[in-house]
Amino acid sequence: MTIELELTAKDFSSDQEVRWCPGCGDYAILKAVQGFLPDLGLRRENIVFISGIGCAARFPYYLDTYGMHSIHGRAPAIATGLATTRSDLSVWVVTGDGDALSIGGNHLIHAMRRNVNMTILLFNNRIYGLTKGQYSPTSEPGKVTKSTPMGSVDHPFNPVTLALGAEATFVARTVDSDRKHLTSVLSAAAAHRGTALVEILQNCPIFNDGAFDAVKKPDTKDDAIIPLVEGEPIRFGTDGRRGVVRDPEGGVRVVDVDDVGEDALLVHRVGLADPSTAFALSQLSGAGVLQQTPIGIFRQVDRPTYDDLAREQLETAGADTPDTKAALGALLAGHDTWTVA
Amino acid sequence: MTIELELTAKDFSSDQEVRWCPGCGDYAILKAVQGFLPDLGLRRENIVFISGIGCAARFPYYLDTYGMHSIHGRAPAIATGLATTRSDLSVWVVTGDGDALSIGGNHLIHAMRRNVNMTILLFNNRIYGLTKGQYSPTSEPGKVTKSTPMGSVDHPFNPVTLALGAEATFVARTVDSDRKHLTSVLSAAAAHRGTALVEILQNCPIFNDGAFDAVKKPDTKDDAIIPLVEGEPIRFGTDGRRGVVRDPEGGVRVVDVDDVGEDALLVHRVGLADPSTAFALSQLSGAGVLQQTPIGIFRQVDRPTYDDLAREQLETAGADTPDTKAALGALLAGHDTWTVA
Amino acid sequence: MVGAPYSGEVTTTESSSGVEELASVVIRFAGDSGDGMQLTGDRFTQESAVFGNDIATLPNFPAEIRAPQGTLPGVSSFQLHLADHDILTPGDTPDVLVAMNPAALKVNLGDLRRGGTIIVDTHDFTDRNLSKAGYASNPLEDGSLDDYVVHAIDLTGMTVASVEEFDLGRKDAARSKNMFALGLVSWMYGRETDTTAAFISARFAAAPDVRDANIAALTAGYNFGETTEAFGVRYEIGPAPMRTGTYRSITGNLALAYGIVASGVTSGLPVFLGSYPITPASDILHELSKHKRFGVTTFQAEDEIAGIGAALGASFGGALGFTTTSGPGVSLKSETIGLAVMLELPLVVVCVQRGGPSTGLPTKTEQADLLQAMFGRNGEAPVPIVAPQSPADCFDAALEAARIAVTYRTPVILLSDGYLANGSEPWLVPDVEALPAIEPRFATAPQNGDGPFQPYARDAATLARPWAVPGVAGLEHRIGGLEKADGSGDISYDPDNHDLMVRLRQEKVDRVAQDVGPTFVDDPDGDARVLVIGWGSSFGPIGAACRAVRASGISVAQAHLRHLNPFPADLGDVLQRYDRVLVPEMNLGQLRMLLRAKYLVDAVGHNRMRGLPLHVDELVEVITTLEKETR
Amino acid sequence: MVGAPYSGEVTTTESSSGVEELASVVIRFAGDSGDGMQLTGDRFTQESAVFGNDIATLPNFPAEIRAPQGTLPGVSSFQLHLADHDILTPGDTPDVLVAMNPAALKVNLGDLRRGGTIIVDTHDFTDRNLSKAGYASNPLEDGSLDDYVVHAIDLTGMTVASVEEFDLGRKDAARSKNMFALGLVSWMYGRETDTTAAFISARFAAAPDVRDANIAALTAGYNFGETTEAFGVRYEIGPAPMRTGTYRSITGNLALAYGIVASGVTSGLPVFLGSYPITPASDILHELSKHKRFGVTTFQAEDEIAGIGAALGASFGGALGFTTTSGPGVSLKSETIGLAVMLELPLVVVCVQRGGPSTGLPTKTEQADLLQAMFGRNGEAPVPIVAPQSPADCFDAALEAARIAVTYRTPVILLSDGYLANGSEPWLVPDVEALPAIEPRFATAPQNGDGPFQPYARDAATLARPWAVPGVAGLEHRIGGLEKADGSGDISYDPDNHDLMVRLRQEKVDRVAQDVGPTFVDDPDGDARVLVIGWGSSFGPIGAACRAVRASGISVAQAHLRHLNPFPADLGDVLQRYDRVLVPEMNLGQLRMLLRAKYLVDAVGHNRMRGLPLHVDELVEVITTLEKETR
Ligand SMILES: Cc1ncc(C[n+]2csc(CCOP(=O)(O)OP(=O)(O)O)c2C)c(N)n1
Ligand SMILES: Cc1ncc(C[n+]2csc(CCOP(=O)(O)OP(=O)(O)O)c2C)c(N)n1
Ligand code: SF4
Ligand code: SF4
Ligand SMILES: [Mg+2]
Ligand SMILES: [Mg+2]
Repeated sequence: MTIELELTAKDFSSDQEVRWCPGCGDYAILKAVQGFLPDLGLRRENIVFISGIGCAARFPYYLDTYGMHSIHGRAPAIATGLATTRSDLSVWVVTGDGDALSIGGNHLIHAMRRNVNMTILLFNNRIYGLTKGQYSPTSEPGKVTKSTPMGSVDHPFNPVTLALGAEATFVARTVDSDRKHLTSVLSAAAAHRGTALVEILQNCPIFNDGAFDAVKKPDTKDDAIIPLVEGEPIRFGTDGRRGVVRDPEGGVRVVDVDDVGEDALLVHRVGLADPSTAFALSQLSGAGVLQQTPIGIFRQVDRPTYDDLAREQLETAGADTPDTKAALGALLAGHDTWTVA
Repeated sequence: MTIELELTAKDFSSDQEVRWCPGCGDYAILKAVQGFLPDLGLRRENIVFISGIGCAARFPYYLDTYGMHSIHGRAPAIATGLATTRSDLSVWVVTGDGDALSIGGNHLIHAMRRNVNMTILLFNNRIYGLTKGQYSPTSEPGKVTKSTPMGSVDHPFNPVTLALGAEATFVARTVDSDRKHLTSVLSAAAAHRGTALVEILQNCPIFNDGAFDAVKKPDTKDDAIIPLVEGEPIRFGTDGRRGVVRDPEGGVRVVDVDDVGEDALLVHRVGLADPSTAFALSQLSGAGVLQQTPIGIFRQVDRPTYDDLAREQLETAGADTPDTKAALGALLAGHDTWTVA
Repeated sequence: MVGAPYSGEVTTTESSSGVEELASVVIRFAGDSGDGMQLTGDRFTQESAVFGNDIATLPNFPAEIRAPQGTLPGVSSFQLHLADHDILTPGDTPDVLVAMNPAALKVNLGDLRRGGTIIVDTHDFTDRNLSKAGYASNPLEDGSLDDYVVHAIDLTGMTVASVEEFDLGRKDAARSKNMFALGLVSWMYGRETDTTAAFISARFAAAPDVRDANIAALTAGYNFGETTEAFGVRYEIGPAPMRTGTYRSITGNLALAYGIVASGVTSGLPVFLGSYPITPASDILHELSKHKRFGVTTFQAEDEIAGIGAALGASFGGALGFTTTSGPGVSLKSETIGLAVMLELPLVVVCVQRGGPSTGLPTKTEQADLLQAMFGRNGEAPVPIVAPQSPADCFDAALEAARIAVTYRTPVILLSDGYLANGSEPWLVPDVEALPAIEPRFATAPQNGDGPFQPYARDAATLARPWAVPGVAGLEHRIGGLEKADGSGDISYDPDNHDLMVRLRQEKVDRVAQDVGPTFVDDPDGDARVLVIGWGSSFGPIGAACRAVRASGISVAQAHLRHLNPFPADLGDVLQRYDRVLVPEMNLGQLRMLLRAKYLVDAVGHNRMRGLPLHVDELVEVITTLEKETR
Repeated sequence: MVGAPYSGEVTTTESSSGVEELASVVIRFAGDSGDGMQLTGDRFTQESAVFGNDIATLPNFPAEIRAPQGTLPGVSSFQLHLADHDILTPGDTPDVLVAMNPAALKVNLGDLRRGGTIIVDTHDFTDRNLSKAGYASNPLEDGSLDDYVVHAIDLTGMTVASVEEFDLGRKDAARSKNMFALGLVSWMYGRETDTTAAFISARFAAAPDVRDANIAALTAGYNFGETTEAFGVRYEIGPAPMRTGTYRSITGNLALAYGIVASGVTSGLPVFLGSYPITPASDILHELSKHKRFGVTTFQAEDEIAGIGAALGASFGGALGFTTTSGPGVSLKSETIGLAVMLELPLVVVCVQRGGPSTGLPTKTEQADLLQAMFGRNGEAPVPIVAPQSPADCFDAALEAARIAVTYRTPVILLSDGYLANGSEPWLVPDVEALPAIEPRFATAPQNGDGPFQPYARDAATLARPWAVPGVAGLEHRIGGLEKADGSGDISYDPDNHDLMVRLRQEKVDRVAQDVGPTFVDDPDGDARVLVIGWGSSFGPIGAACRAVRASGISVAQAHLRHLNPFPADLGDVLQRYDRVLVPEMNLGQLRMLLRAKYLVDAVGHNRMRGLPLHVDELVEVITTLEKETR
């Protein structure tokens, strides 16, 4: 699939004016996607973006590919039908934290367990943007919004934790503002066979500004971002002073590298069959205001995909034999006929 | 709450004839529930069972408490409204693997993350019983059913894994045929503040007979059931020859106790704040035909419940002050009035 | 229920040879849900069909999977009408009742014709079972059956005796009693048991003991009829005159599934079914999952919404998307149907109606989802609606729904019901080559050569928009649920554009009527003053009632609608021609309301919500009374 | 829009004192979405209301949160009609347009009355911004505004100058330009700015710089009008005669939220709102979440279905359950509404309608969910439907919906719409003591002393079943979505019971009409031959049109329905009294269809789906033409 099509980011920009608020993190994600789509070696006409409803869900309009801006929460279901019938397409889902985890939660977890070929970009701004600022299932507890003047009382989902609970085969997290990281994670996601879930931390300057400041601001960033790199010990902080080790009590925890020695650090491996370590790593980001979080690929394993298996059954059954009319005649007649002369 | 009400199982039996198939595991669960409800020290009228649709969902009809047989998949949502407005009630949800994990998946995971006070009994027979035998989201891959003549191609959910991904505060598994275990787990669940999810392995002799034979048959049972007991090293098998240890590669694994020594065994602790160990334990049951599985309480931690917090806000706001009419008058008038004389 | 409708008359001839000739008979097999009554009925249907009778059937089973044995709610039954002439219904009142236990007798006796025949298995008439069934005394002994011809036989005992040679426990041995009963009834009506024996051989090939026991029981039952003197007379129901051709017996759900398979073949499109199991629609999913070789993909979705969502996604990709469900499922799918209206993509939503509201009576029939199909979505969201009128007609209705969906790029709702789904009748197997073609006509290039592709430009005749499928270079476009500009399909908030688009979508659906021929009115005498008009499965009872009314010397006209939205263009004129219009429905008057609103005709209703087909006798009375009022 | 409807006449008096007296004026403030036009309009509304004018408003904002600055889709506007007499609509065509940038001028100019006044901020009329707005040349210079009275002023520049003393950057300084504009317009129409100054003080208490700058800009704008000679004349619109009492200005969503709070107080029940945010209904959720002290619990659910599910669960527990949504949400809630019909529990479903189908025009208004409300469920599942006719009327409609729900133990649908939701009018603040009481009348004991409790026994007058709430010993019972036996509520598959229950549920809803008074028909001349009948928010335009028609010497009658299901008992008679019946609706004719079906009256429609209130002028024409046809 490395045909040189000589497409550029411009070829992937539609003629529609982009209409997010000034400063919205969605712009950066759009730019990054337009930037790396040409590198996938796919023809525009073979790419389909399907979205639900929300600010994020406007995404498909801005890409000159095939696209559908569907209804709230249902994009993974729609994408499942498309991916199952069209193995030749690259199917993408764009969704927000409300779209994916509130109304669309069921379709999301089922797509992941089935492992249908699609790449899901979950724009997590921890707020409902389009409906003007209610808290979302990823908002921190106590969040004061229009619908929670005394603070919300819901414990939030951690999208990565939930995805691992649903036994997703590819789970990653990245940040809108880090184009390089975003591009590398999305490229890996696009290359994955099966459902790839990528949580993208996305700033909503209008209704939830600064939700991810800790992981974005130059002065806090290094201590807040825990980069997960395949085959590397998990280290972070200024001068890599901090690291992650397995906790004998279960899970993982953050230590000073000086205290334990570099060799004690957990070496990140995305391909472990058992998702337990990935799960433990996902627990490093607290449910409250985001102070610290791993980014990168948590899990990337092979498992047969739903649509491949479904198509295999069609083939095994002989769907490619051409005598369908004769076969149909035989089917309709069945075994117990009688004839009136 | 230990009032002696002198109720018996009979007091909890309604006048409706029980109508499951002969041999259905649901009978045993009903008996167990009728048997231990009197021990909870609750009045019948303060107990409400809410179910969705399915064979399991007929449960409320057979208990002489308040009950609602609602619609497919929605019981946790309905229970949320009831639990939030009525702190004096003991709210139970009865649901099947299809009801809870297919159509009702979204409500289930949201109830668990919010931690609403309700006890959810998930009767998992790994099949759709009421609609006469289609595979369910917990059926093993390759399952041949009416809707999958060539075998299903879905990877199943592990209900315990999914619940931990949704950050449930109480997660347990038990078996229809083991009345003692069932009773002890359900009693602990009933005592838990917050959402308690109990997966009950339940045999459907008509459409999925023997799905849990490995964990039920005298000759295989000991090697298949891994009992989780608070504070005890996790040991099982004939003469307790096998045990569970942490795997240095992540997760946990089964070993021969002789190989590692008893002290190396993982001591089970339900109250760990980090759910990672519970998650790792849940991964011991494979996605295929059930050969081996932990039963007991995986996780039991305290976290403020949604409904307690919601009621607290009402109180803080002064919902109990009696001058509502005057207050209403002031509210309706607001600040910017003018008077026409 | 085959060939030219509205013919035939009921005749009964007696002969002196111990063989009585009958024009028709209605038999009901009833027993515990575990007794295999559905299979027994099915097989007798098949034997009679092969013999050449016209047939119509009505299965009836409890909502419980297996209600406790011997209880009233556990009773399952299968009613079968066979005749030497064209018939339209499974019959209001059985002539013969086969009752396998006290509960079955209790539940079904009330429906039996006075003077009818009862064949009853005495084996279970113990005190315990009698009281379970709510009998204070044994009806076989207390004289309460004096009005009937009763054959009280220990069917179970004889079955066990007949299979003694096989290596079966007593319980398993007794299981074959339904075959014994079938053998006996087959003898009574001169039916061959060969096809059933062949069927049993195939079905139980893997369990030779069971196979042989069943065949032995079947034969023993037949021979018992032949040998004993208990039955003085056999009956003969001659073959019905039918159009020449090859026939089979078929249920509505099977015919519907075949119609879906056929629509894939005639359109050349892959078929994608996204479905969530629900009674009484699940069998369509089951059947379609067997036909992968025809390029039919079945997706058992996580819920109703995902089922239709996936089907719509498949349609976007150029497949023929279907979803199958019942009323509660349609409720859940409403929002997505609305999206499909906006996207203007082909999609067929099959609703096999059952008793409502809410969970209602899941295993019973009703016609109360017509208005939900018409209006159950936000905004002005019109969709074409078609309905089959008999089990076999489900095949044609499915093809018609698919044709409209593809031709007009629109979701279409097909309204079947529980009676059609499980009922069966003979079906003249169609010639595949003669099936109407469905033309996808995918877009292949922008309309104006190089100009930008206009996904919402419209065909002048149908107002259909192009179906432009991913994979075609140059047609890249984005569609969605927001209002779109006429032509370009871009998002548009322009007030006049919205007004125009709402009207265009309505007009497009209205134009479906241009493919629909004039309303067929059956008015053999040509002078009827009353028109009876219906839709869906009530075709049978209405037709039978009209025949009976005419047989009594009164003229009456009948029309039956395949297309509920839009109505045939001439329907208003048709209605105006009659003094009175009667609309019998298994609901509170849904079609009636639509007719009144559109044509301002003072149509009256005959409405029954009993979970059962309309009663012919009642209808005859209503029609007759109404007709008298016109004089 | 207050007091006795259907009075008043439009008069314009000129005076010679530099102050011109007007009977009414329609002003539209328009600018970029970031320019604060909604706030400006709100404040001017408040000032005028306090002054004593009658008012009606129409906010209009883009679907985007913040469309790019200076673009056409980014324009936000607020229209305000103020008068010295009772008015009914925000006006078809503004007399005055305040345009804060080129895009605002471009988008709104077409609606302005020829000869109208334009106040325009020249600051942004740069080449770049002009081309962004699609202007080839500067309209302030190219003569294209010659038909209007144009005041081209550098509002931004003057604002910046006026707040120089405060410590603000230029960009922040410029933000106050809307207050400058408000000050100027306040001067023009002789409005006091005190309440606005007080409002600003409270709102920006935490940011003294911003507070002071805004007040300074407001004052500067007022003084600019006073000082400059650019404005020759001020206008005076006297107070409107209104019923005595205390008034406030209120939007429909706020009034609806207050009605819900009040229903909790008058019934003595805790209120539970289960809701999922959706435009244009979200503000009801926001407002109710502030009123916990009244025992109002708000639950922001994970989806639409959970929202109504939780509300139903709360109702089962004895709370007053509400859910608020718009059309797409009602689609998703259909199945649960059906369950509520079967459970016969109180529940109010508020649907704030918006443009459809599908996602449609989310921020625009429409009335196209009536038939969904009537029929959008499987089976025969009738629910009462009520609709408010003006923003303030949303309060009464909410109370009426709650009353019906509790009295008849039934889900009720309340149909508001986007125009009512965001529009505002003066509201005579009601006396709380005088609000109608709602009586829960919970069941406290089994009906027959010791006998088993009968959860489906019925009240003789209302056919309501007992509301038996968990916690009461002796009333333990189980309910569900399966058909239930009359009285006992046990599951029942009995055919005749089902028929009965379907009819009982329908009859119960029909009986709601017994509490509804006769239809109020406004036919001041008493000799009208045309009746105009409507529902919901079109009350304003229809009423205004009828007045205008009468002013032209033609009689016309008007009726407006609060109850859409069931209809008032006398409605059929009312309709028969007129030669012609006209049903204007913002849909393709949904009420019209129901009226035609029920009463066989040849009602005609006037139908516009433009996402905007009906135009009065158009209506006047339609009515006049129709009236002429009757002669
Ligand atoms: C059935 C339905 N209910 C509610 C809505 C309203 N709605 C639109 S987007 C949205 C949430 C958006 O939040 P998110 O998915 O986080 O996207 P964001 O706008 O933050 O990118 C809601 C509640 C809808 N479109 N449809
Ligand atoms: C909206 C809707 N769709 C489909 C159904 C049909 N249905 C009833 S129960 C059920 C699944 C039952 O499976 P499970 O929850 O595992 O319960 P079990 O019968 O196995 O106890 C289905 C698909 C329904 N009742 N409602
Ligand atoms: S509201 Fe927030 S998420 Fe939506 S476009 Fe604006 S900044 Fe972006
Ligand atoms: S079908 Fe299975 S789960 Fe349902 S009642 Fe029968 S045995 Fe139990
Ligand atoms: Mg968001
Ligand atoms: Mg199950």
